[in-house]
Amino acid sequence: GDGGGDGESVVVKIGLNAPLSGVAAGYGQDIQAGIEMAINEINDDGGIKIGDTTYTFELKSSDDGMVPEQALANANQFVLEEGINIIWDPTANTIGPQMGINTKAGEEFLIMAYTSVPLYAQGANPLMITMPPPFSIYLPEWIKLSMGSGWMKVGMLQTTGAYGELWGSTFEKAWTGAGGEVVAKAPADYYTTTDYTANLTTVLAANPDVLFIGGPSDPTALVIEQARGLGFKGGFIVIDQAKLDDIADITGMEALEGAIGVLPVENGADFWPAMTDFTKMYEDEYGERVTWETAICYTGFMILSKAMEAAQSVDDVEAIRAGFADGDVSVTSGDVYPVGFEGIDDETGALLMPGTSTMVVDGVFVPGEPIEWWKL
Amino acid sequence: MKKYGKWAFYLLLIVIVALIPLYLNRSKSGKYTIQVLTMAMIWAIATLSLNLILGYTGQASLAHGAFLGIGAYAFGIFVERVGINIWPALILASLITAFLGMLVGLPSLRTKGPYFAIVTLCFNVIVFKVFENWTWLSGGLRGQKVTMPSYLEARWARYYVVLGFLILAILIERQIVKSLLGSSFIAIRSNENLSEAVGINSFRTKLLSFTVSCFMVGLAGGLFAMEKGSLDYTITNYMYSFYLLIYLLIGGAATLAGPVVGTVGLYFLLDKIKGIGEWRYFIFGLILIVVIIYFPRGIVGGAKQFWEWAKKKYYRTGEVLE
Amino acid sequence: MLELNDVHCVIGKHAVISGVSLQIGEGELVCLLGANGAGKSSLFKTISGLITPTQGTIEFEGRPIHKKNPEKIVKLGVSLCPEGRKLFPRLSIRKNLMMGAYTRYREKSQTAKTLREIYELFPILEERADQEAGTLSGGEQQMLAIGRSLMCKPRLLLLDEPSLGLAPLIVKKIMETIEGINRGGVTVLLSEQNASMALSISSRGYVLENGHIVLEGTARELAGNEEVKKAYIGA
Amino acid sequence: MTTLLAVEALTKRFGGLVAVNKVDFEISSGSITAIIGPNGAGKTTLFNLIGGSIRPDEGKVTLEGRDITGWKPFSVARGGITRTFQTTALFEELPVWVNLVIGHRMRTRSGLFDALLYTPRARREKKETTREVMEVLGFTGLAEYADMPAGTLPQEAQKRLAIAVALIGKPKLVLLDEPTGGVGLEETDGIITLIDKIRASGVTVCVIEHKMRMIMNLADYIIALNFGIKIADGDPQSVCQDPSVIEAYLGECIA
Amino acid sequence: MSFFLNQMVIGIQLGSQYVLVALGLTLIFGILDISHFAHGHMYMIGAYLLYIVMVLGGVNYWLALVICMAALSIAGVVVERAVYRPLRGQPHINSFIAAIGLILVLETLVRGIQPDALRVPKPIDKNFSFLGINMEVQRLIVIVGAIVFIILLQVFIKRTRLGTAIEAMSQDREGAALVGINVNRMSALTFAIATALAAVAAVFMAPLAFVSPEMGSVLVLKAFVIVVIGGLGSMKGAILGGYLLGILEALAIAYISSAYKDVFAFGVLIIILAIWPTGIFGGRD
Ligand SMILES: Nc1ncnc2c1ncn2[C@@H]1O[C@H](COP(=O)(O)OP(=O)(O)OP(=O)(O)O)[C@@H](O)[C@H]1O
Ligand SMILES: Nc1ncnc2c1ncn2[C@@H]1O[C@H](COP(=O)(O)OP(=O)(O)OP(=O)(O)O)[C@@H](O)[C@H]1O
Ligand SMILES: [Mg+2]
Ligand SMILES: [Mg+2]
Repeated sequence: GDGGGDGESVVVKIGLNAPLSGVAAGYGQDIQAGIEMAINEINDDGGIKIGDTTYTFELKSSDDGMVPEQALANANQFVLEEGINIIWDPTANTIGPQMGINTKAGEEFLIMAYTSVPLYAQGANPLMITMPPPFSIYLPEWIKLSMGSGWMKVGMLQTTGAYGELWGSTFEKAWTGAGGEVVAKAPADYYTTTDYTANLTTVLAANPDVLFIGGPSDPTALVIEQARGLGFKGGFIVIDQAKLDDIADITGMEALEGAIGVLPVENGADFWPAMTDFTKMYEDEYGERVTWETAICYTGFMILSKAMEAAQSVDDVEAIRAGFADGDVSVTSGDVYPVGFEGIDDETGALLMPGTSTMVVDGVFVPGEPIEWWKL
Repeated sequence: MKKYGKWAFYLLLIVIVALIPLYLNRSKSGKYTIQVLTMAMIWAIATLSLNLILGYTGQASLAHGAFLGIGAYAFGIFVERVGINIWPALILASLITAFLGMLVGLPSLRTKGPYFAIVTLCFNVIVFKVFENWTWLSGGLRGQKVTMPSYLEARWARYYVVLGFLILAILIERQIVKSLLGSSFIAIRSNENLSEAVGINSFRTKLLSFTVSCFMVGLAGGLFAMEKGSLDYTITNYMYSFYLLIYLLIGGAATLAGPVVGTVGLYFLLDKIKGIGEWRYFIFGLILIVVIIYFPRGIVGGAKQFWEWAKKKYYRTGEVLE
Repeated sequence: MLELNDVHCVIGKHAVISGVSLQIGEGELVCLLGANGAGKSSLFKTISGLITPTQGTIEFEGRPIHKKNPEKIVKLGVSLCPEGRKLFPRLSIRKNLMMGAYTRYREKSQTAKTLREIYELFPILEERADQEAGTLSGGEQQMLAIGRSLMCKPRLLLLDEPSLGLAPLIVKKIMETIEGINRGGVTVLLSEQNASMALSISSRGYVLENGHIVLEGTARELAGNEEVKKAYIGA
Repeated sequence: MTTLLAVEALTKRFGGLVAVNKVDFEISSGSITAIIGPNGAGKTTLFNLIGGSIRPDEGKVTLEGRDITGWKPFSVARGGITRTFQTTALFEELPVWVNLVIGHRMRTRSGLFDALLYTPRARREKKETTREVMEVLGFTGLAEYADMPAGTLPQEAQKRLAIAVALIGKPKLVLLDEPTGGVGLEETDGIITLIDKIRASGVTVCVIEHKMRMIMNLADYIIALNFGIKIADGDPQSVCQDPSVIEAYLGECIA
Repeated sequence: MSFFLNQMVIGIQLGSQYVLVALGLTLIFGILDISHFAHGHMYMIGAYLLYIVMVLGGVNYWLALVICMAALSIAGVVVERAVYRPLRGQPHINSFIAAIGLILVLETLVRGIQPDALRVPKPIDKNFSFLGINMEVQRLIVIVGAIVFIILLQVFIKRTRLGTAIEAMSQDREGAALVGINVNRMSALTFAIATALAAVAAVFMAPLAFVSPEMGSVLVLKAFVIVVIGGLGSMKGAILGGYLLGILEALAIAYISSAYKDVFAFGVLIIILAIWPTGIFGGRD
């Protein structure tokens, strides 16, 4: 829309590099939905104003199928053909390679990384913003919840691949550090495995109290179901990629008893009032339940627009990156946007959004307190 | 005279291809096209390598995706972790790939036909799993960065490097298949038992072809790393073996132009129809089916046949006129 | 019984049969002579439906068959023992023979009887009944091919060089067998390199050259013809 | 005359079947030896054993005193024995002259580096190959077909090409398995003449045939097999009159 | 000991699924010589059919099995007719390219229509215990059902006239036509049987997992390996190979490493082929 100002009106293109085909297409679409909702809202309000110029936004999506080689090509195409310099990317394995090319002189772009893998841990990228909290923040609470239930022996059956392995090793260190014992390990490739029984029987043979599992939600649900089918009575520690509410849809709450993981998104309304409206808005528009991906990306985009305003630029990516740290931005909290936000870790580029754990007790998700990990 | 005409044609073609970046480099979107062309040429080198072992020697290797990845990683590791200059690194990477290819060939070339295809496919799956799990080797999620010297920073510079190697690869393949050694390769493709009966050591010949082929695909891998600047384990995926096979057969196996035409054509097509989202695979799939049904020898093979047919027709009318 | 009328065939770009007309009466034993590449095998293939003629008609017992598929023609009672044998190399001898009787699946006991007759004709086939056809020696395969084409109890039997690769004794036996089969009421069309042997058992013959019929006549006429003598009988 | 090839107690079993049973014979250089016998007597198997495509269970094959038992086919070929197959084997989709280039390959040494750098050796050998190909094309009367794919040749030309491919490698001994199978009368004469010429050019010939008239005129020496056992050998006349050969194979003596 | 036994049973159950898919593939790949890489995607279509018939149509599971077999055989015949028959007489590897094309088309189509993974309920949602083994009844159905269909197929191919005709046709088309076999009908029949077997596998396995567009892609890879390891065209080989791979995987997970189970399983298969270059049952070259 034309912002109604006196000056000219310019459309700013934003790139999305996500899996929009193949196994993870649904995931990519959730991300896309969040950005779209934010863009529509901003555009409907007349866009953002910098100086005399009004800026509206347009999303350009490109399917990378989670293939890094493809993601790199897409990023180059965005930058060179579309003149885009802000690229959203929601998968750790495709963000990594892009971190190698986004600072090239004349072709800079800002990566809006939606990943809980602290990729910046091995060297920060000056042009990257990371949205969801790093996964490691949940561990202390999860371990406490688990051991509080008397579960000291864990069997590990999380997804394979670099992401799963990173999760696994981080978890294992924390778990044994807290005095727990890892009795068996049989990770499986959640993207290709359709039957987890052989892995499960192997792990269950060691009599674990709790299983460390997780990958995409659907196969994770299958693991839980098959574990129950094999007579496993204990709990589950579910890594953050899997969404407990989606899993519950498939397995029912009974099978989920004792599951520990990330709080379902709708329960976020307990802490952030704006979530209630947002959830409804999403359901009206898309006809299904909202996900964390959508809520966080929506919030992330809103913050991005504020950062642009603070930087007084839509294309100077260094200034925009700096704009995130600007005082104007960090006032935003769960009152206005569905997810709480308290600024940015200026060194790593991580947005300070809290994460919240939950445990299923007596058939309900019992929420923990939002973890303000940057304060720990 | 006719021969000179042919060479003049090739020379003209090279000149045109060499001039392309001058035009494209003026705009940012042109730069992207340069990049797409460069990638297409890298894949073309890989397809040429498959052409040697499959097209000319008749052994369908489904491990070339793995070898491409091995070449790429070898190059990346030499440059980034060992700190070798890129040119010796490129040669070393190709040599290592060739050596590993030979090791793989030793057991697998004892098998023939579909058995060989499946053994090499199994090998590719194994390599993929190993790279996926050995994060110390593959670099895990962050992958393996590959820093290029500043004179290769510009896309057009890499374009010329790759173009040079592509021409070299075509020349090498041409030299081989037109030589007496090449006649041994072709003999095995045509009739392995008879080749043995006329004194050709088929195992050694196949092994040589496979090793040379792996050298070439290792080179393509090194160039891949050079162009991308960043690697990750998915480059060893067997899907790439399938893609190489597709490029080769759609272009035309056992021809020198086929691999290049097929690769550049299909790679470009896939890039251009990216905008339509997932349905591009639907279109791509249909194209594969239709092309293979109507051009069983690939595009270049089909064109050649048509050309020969047209020529004969011409001569025949010529005869009538006399 | 069989009538070809101005039949033309093209394989690829070559005209292999150009204007062949011939008649074979019920109960006849007719032989087809011709040099290599004259088109004998192509003619057999055309009759049995493996090649569709580009022009002309073929009638079997008054019914046009030139547009029919091979399997339909077999059902009508025309069986070809082809050049190159076309056996099923990884099936046993017995199964090869049983497949020969594919069209006669309703007549179990009859087929069993035919099988016994063929075993009597070629005892080696019974001895090796379970050996895979592909591992048989060249001559053994030829016997099997003839046996298989007999299994469907044809009324018209087409034999394309049945003596190919057979030892002299067996050739003699085969010729006698063919005569016997013919006497039993089966019409036979036979092509042979060994012209004198073929003419000695047949009643009539045709000579094929470059896809044309250049000579026809009774066996005795042909055997006496100077050109035939020179080209196909020798000495 | 000196002995070129000696076969001693050669035996091959397939399951319970003894396809070749303790066969002994010698082939003297410069001769034409014929192997005859009923179908399934083990003739082709014998060739396969000598040529190395199957390994014998027992026995020994020596070429000029050198033990070649169990060698791989390509080694046997390089050692000096080439062959043709009962069902004609050719490089079918390749032109006739390329078939011959391949046949000549074992007489050339140039490898990868010669190919890449086009070394003097590569050049020399290419020339040499071309010369040999032209010569053999002429020798076997195939010049008119030189550019045609081998598979499209007429039957009898294919048979001659198979012989040509075997000859161009300059063997000491060629094994011909039914070189005139399925070939007409006139053409058979052509092939007989060709075999004579081969012998005249100094190459020893061993041939499997069922055409007795041809054998009687051509062969210096005949070996008769039955059920894998050698039942007779000697000059054509004596073998032809041998009662066991007549009973098992000929029915009557043709000569 | 009971753990080992347990793992063996699971291996056999995994293998049952492999065998059913591999047997169909032996017919198409080993016998007809078509690199039908889309066989796994026919399996996927079979699972969707089950969803439609059973979940949407409310039909009884066992009746649904029959319907799915019938419907999928028709689909198989259509694929043969439309894609592979025009390729007859071309180099074998060309069918591989067509198959990849088919895979892309089928997968995109299914995902375009229904992007979400689906569930199918188990016909008998119970567990059973036996000799210290505790598992779902459905797994027993897979194991026993596979055996039944394996026997049926064996009897059909080896004992019936039509079965032998299929084998004959695959070995020499011209020869087959000359004895009166309708070769086109036989190819179609082969595809029908092979895809019906894929439907059986899909119907048995679907209640244990998700129905999703990509469910067949890994399976078909394994099926190809099995067919080749067993020896091309050898049914015995496909059966042995299928169970072998299933058990190898289950044992590799238990005793070696689950992350490397494919490395181990495929490694063993490479060794097998290095020892027997034409498969365990020495199929044809
Ligand atoms: N598939 C084919 N492609 C091209 N030409 C063919 C084909 N089949 C046969 N011909 C040609 O057709 C002509 C007739 O061949 P045909 O096999 O019918 O002859 P024939 O009389 O049976 O010879 P022979 O005695 O060698 O068996 C020959 O010139 C042959 O080259
Ligand atoms: N691979 C094999 N397996 C089993 N039996 C075999 C095999 N190869 C050959 N035989 C048998 O060995 C015997 C000898 O076969 P061979 O081919 O040597 O006969 P031949 O003398 O060449 O006969 P012909 O004149 O008919 O060609 C035959 O009975 C054949 O069936
Ligand atoms: Mg013929
Ligand atoms: Mg023989």
